[in-house]
Amino acid sequence: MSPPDALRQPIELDLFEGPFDLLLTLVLRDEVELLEVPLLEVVTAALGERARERWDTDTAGELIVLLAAMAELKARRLLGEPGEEEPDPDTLEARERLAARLVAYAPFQRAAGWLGERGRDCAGPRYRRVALAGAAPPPPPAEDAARLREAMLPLIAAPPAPSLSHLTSRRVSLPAALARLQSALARARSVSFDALTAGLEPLEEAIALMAALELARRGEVTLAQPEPFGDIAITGSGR
Amino acid sequence: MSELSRQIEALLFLSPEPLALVTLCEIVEESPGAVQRALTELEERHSPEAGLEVAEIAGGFALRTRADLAPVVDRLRDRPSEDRVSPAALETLAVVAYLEPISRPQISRLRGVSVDSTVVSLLDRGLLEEAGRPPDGGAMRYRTTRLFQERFGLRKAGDLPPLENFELTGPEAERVRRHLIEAGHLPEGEGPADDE
Amino acid sequence: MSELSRQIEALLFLSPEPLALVTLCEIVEESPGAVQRALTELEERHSPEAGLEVAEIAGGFALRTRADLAPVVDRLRDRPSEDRVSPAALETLAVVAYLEPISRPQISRLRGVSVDSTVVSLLDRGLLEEAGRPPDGGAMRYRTTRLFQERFGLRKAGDLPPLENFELTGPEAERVRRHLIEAGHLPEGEGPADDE
Repeated sequence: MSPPDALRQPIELDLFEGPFDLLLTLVLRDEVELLEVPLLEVVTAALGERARERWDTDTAGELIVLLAAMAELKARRLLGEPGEEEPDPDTLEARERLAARLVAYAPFQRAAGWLGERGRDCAGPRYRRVALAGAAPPPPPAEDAARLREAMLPLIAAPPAPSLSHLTSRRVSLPAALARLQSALARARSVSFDALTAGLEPLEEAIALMAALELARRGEVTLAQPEPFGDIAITGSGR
Repeated sequence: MSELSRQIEALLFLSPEPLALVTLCEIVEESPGAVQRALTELEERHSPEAGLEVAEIAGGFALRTRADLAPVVDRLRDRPSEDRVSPAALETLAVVAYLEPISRPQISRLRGVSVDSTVVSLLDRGLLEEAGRPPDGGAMRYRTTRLFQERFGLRKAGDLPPLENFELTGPEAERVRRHLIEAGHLPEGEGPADDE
Repeated sequence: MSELSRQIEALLFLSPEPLALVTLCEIVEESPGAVQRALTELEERHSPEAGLEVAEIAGGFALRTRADLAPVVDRLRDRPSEDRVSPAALETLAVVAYLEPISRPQISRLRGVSVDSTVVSLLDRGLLEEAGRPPDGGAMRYRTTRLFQERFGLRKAGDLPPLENFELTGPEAERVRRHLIEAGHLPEGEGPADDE
């Protein structure tokens, strides 16, 4: 019963090596508009249980800004709203940064492809790794004990500003957002988006919006937003 | 077969790693020109109809078995099946090969994903090695190894196509920018999506 | 050169020890007669004018350098080994030298990287040795060897340049700091900048 809409574009997320790989491939692929990317799956792949490697926090942050903006546009399209004249400068700046990082990443994506081909071509030959037999070679050159001190000093020095790159700032679960919305709809025929997301972080709010859009796409709810930036009424389609 | 070629054949056979031209010259006490000619003679002797070949690889010359014999010679010892390099590993190797020495946080930032487990596995497999910390302290940096050069058929460190060859073209870069910047607001004069 | 001879040439080249006829037959999946004929062909290819020869030795067949080339190939052995101490090895050696006996997890914590492969290679090279487990159980600890002292010109264990400027903070760091002071590597009274 799923409508054959562009959101169903088959994109094998498991085939991508990370957000940049995915975004770059989509952006350069002529037939796919970024707006038609299945955002739900992108975010799930990024932060969900199946993610092979955690995304770098900066990247995840920049990407969420982009995804939230795209979700907003999708919402407008679904609701038949006209486009907003100018996004706010912070959002624009974050997207400029993301674009710059994609451009910086691109050569390595392609170099990896080259390396992969090269690796296949060079997989055949085998080297004889038999150690030289016979008398032990002369001793290696003497080392200076001062080098030990030099090697030790940085280890007992205060570390540079701690990197938070190993932390995922917040685990956001789309399936959980979907479940929460569905259970709210089980109790009431219509739910206010503002009420649903009261007190949530912007990121969680964006995820909640994506959940609403996903249900709309499945035909489980209809969305109505009487005025731009106003509350969205999420109404179950009563199936 | 010249005496010099015989000597070099014996040396390449015994050495567990590729021998640099200058090393060969020192050992056989001959000029680079003479050694080069002997190497050429040796290459002809080990022609495709033979089981071995002379390769210029990883900063030197090596004798190795020919690629088409891999299925047979691998029966000699069980080769680890994970000899395959995953796409994530390839991308990390590409970043390190071009930018070495480089730290894990730097690779992460460039690739957009955490690379901790990938780097550990590449260290284990001998394709990456530690390259010390920057003089002012900070994170350990990494570089590719001789084994990496052998595995990917590179003649020496940095024997890679110029990175510029892989950069986005002007129009492609513009396309990336346009897509990302414009996502989220409609261009002038465009209405809501045509309904499906 | 027959395909079988090529295969056997490659196998003898790679094998670190002589290969028995029956082993060869199993690997190439041919009869002893066919393998024998291929070996004869290989013997002719590696004639006295070449650098290598096929030898029947120690219950099998091997490829080896010809006896008359010994003076040259011995020069390969006599070359000082390029057994350089890598930055990773140096850092690990420094940590062990100043804090011995110390376990792998403790070295890892201080260096911020996994040290398993580095420690194994330093054990192989005789620069580190096992120093037993702590009385209350726990991970194996390591110390530096006499070879290490010779290599670094130390008169005895612990004869190390003193450190200064201990800046690390935290419970683990405090333990390390006390240890360094007790061993005389760190002047008394050196402490974290923020004294309590």
